[in-house]
Amino acid sequence: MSTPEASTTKKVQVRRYKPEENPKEHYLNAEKGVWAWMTTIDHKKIGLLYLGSITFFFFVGGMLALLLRTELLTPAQSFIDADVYNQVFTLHGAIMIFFFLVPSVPAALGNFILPLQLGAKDVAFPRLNLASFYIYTIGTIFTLIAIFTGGIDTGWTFYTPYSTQTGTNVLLMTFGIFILGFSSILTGVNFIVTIHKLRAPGLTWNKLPLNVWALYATSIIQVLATPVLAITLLLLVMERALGIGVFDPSIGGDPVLFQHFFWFYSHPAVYIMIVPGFGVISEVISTFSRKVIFGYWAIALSSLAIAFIGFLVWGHHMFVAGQSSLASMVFSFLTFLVGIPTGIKIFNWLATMYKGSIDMKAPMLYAMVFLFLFTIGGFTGIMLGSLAVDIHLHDTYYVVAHFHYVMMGGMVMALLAGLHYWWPKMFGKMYSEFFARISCVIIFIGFNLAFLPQFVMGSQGMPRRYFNYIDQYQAFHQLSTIGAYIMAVGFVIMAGYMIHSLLRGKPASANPWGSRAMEWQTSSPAPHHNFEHIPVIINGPYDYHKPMSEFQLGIAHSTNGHQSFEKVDVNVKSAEEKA
Amino acid sequence: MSGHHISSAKFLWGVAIVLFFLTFLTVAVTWIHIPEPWNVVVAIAIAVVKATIVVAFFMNLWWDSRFNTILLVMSIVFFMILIGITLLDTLFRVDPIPTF
Amino acid sequence: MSETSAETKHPAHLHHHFVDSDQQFESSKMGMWIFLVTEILFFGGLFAAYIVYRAWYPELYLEASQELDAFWGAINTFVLIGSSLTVAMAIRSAQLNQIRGLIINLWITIGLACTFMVIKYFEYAEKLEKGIAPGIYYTYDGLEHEKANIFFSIYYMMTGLHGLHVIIGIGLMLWLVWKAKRGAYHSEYYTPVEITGLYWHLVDVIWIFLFPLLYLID
Amino acid sequence: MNRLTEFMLPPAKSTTAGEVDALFHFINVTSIILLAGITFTIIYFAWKYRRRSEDDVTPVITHNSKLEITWSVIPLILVMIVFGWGLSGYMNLTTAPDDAYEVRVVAKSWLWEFHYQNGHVSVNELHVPVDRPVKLVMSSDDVIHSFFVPDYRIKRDVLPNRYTSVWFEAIETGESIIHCTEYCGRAHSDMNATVFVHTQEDFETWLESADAIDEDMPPAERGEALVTRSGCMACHSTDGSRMVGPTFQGLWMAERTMEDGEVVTADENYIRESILEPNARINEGYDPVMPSYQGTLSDRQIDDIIEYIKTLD
Repeated sequence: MSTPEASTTKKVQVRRYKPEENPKEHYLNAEKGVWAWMTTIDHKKIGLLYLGSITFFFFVGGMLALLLRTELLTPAQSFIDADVYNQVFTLHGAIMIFFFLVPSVPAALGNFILPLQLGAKDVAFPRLNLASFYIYTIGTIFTLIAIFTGGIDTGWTFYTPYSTQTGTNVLLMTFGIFILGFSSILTGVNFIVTIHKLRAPGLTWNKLPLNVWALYATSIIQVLATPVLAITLLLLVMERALGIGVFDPSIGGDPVLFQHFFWFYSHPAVYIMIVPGFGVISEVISTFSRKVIFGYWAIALSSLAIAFIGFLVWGHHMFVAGQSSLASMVFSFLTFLVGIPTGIKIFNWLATMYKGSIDMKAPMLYAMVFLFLFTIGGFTGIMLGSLAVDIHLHDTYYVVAHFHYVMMGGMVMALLAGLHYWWPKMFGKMYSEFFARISCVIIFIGFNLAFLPQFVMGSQGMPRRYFNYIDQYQAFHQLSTIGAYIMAVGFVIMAGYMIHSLLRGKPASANPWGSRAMEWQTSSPAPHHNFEHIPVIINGPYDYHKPMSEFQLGIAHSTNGHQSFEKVDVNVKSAEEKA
Repeated sequence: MSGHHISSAKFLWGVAIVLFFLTFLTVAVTWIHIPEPWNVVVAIAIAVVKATIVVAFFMNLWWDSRFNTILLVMSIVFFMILIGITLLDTLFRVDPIPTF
Repeated sequence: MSETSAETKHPAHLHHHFVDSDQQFESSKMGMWIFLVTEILFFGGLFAAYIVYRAWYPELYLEASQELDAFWGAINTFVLIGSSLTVAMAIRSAQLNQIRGLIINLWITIGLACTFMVIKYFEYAEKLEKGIAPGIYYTYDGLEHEKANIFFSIYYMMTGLHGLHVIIGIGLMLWLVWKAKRGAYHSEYYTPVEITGLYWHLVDVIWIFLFPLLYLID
Repeated sequence: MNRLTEFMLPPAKSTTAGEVDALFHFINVTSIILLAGITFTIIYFAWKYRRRSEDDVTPVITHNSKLEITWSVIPLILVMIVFGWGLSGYMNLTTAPDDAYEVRVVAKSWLWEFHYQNGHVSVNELHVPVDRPVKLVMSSDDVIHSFFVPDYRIKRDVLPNRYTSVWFEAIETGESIIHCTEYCGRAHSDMNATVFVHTQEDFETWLESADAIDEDMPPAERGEALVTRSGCMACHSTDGSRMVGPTFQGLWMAERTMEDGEVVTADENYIRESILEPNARINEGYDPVMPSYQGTLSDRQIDDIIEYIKTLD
């Protein structure tokens, strides 16, 4: 690994390591006590800390959503007033995006699974990883203080000049999100270096799991886009504190410039949220179809293509905002180009299922739900990318429904697929398959009931962020509210069987799904240092036609006491990139 | 070993002297008043040369892994995207003027 | 941390999840480069605001930059380039295991960085005296352009953020000196010196652009 | 198709709406066909290739270039059609005919003002002639608003530092709703207005007589009509309930405490000042959010409103 020149094959002596079933010692009980958890630099535990945090914020954001939906049952005020409503929808958006979606798959699942999938002992900078988590925590504390000292009512987009004029606590909130951005940046830095430098012997770029490719693309976006959000929010903070006048028209600034800067981050941020979901879905579909993934390179490169083109399309949020017609045309054209790699992914997943051996376990069920809902999200995105139609649909409930189909129908379903898929690896316990499927179906029904009517009322002209609305939309709003409550029931059931699994779940085997991927070739829960050996990779992660024994090769650790080698010579390509 | 290039002291001093000279040059060209927009072009060109020298020889990118160069180029490309497409808007706005 | 693990070949500075020192060194350096990418885009936002407003109001920039003193700007450029040189020399010393040279060069760098900040302080003080303050506190009436306040807001944001980076750099180098005195660095392990150096050079590079863009608009 | 149109879209009442609707339906129908195909494939595969035993052997199909090119190129062609179509519609929607009748729109938190060439100003009511292109030149007094008429399929943000414009040509007389679609604060969702489309003659009659329309009424009744028409009711109640602004009930000659502690008697001068320079003095516990009515209401109209407020005990 040490010299980049050694990219040719070399002979390595390996032996087979079968993962230990139901190990007594694993990462969860390696260190004990709250303090050990708070100061852990183990990427798996940090992943779980993130998982706990995002679960909390998903709960908070979800409760706020129910509050909104309940208020919208009637056209006029029913139990909260307009100011509260405006604060609630702002918080719902800000919390769901900055505190839940952005860190969900990358920071929570990604932290847990990335080093396992690379055959590494940890991420490249474990202490930085812990620091990211604490930066996230500090950001959330600032935000919570902001909520309790005046709240914020600007919408999660913080558009100037409203955000420079409103009396609410914009300063603290944006500062909290400014801090949060650094957590995202540092996680991105960590992941890119880890993927480049810490791959196990033999894990060449063409054998990387697609989840790793997706996380790689995500990290690149995080690193390139988040700093622009940081400077934008800093300028906004300065605008409020000093009145620097770059964005505020009353002192000579240009509010549309703020929108450019904001969406330069926030559009790619949509891909920060959805691209890692693509990775999870690729893993799940291949595993539960027990079949080699169709079009490996097409899926891997389309993630990178989406990441790149995603940077060129931010202005489609501004078709009616007063940007030049030329800019609108360019942005619309580029927007449609993103549709192509996205479509390629969907077709590749379908082709992977073709002639597979499909096991409709809960993760696969969520992946199917993802495919359906995300496809709707994608098609409605085409609708919104079209200049003439967007003029009518812009800032209506159609947009609201569209991004919920992408973010919730896409990303949250992918997160749930991943959570169910890797749950046994995380906790060494199985959950109730029966209840998992039930809750999946309930969430699916509730989701569609909540958001399909929003497409209709949106195209009929119902604007978003409306506290009062005209009577003709009431039926749609009521359906939507009922759907939201059904969804909530699904999540309550999920919480129930997940907690049951943690407390009384059946022990999981090392590889309950029969996957070929590397994270399943170690015990469940994983050992403290991930593998008792240094894994050696000779096959791709989806080579279901190769025997399982070829996926369990490794070199004995210098410290783990394995003395007897079953000597097997394999040719291993050096993992080092040709630099 | 790509990461452990050791420059000689003489070389580092040479680089610094070139940079000092270019700094002097960039100030000096303002005395001869090059017309717009070429004054900006010259100033930026000198700055780019200086930055490239710093990056290549002080930051050792010249001897470093090529991926790090790619990273740097990427950051510049994405900055160009940010400013380039934003200018597509800000330079081409045609606002109506009320007739009364 | 696994430095405590009973591995014979693992030097003290090598973390458990790396195979060898080179892998760790290369990783840290790549990590720093990626971080520098974020720094470039962070400042990139300000440069973008600068360019947009300059494209709108070229005459504003021409007029307002007369208030900035190109002489002291140039001096500061020399100072920062000099500090880049001494940082490069510091890394060279570390590579050659000359700890004394390392510490001396770091001290010179810190000295130059402080010189930069002192000059900057006098520049700011002179402007604030005249009423050229950022944002709504701008009271200067020597400039006719109605958006003069915006030019100086951008000026203060850019140089202020840059100055903040200089101060952070000073802090990092003080820490390096402290660690170096305790013998933490030698020719086999000088990663923190190297990556702090990368950071410091980037601060220099940003100033190389700020100087002509703000001071030298003739 | 007609029923789908009625269900999905509001009635099309402008000359440009048809093209937008056609594209909307084209994307909708294409999407639904493709979605049905994908959904069917998912379900069919999940059933047809369901796992029969743990030892199932699956074929090794790594890629298929022809297939992959096909499913890249066909969507590309489709989206390029959508792009071109959308672009041509956009050009139509953004290029107003030269002979368009111009109305100035001023958005204030939270009302719409419409200024006509003869100097008449109407609040929250836009009156236009039928079958004639109308161009709105819009600006905002405070934050960003957005002018949206669902029936006409037009929308455009209204900015504080610039003029923006939209145009439309109504094809039938009647009324259509106007929404603000850029979030602008507390009463954002109440910032609605109505377009009244008249025949050309009716429109001219309205324009000439608009100011004189209430000539015969007693001043207090005229004031009541003005209060309703000028958007006051979005923030001020007449029944004593607290809204964004203080209630009008019992306001006349009442003593009110201001933010700075000053106690003011609500006489003629105070009410006039509150309408023309609303942020000069702010009632305790309220926010300085009211827009100025300078140039919107004439002195006589303010007198009428004061007469009306006098009647609200």
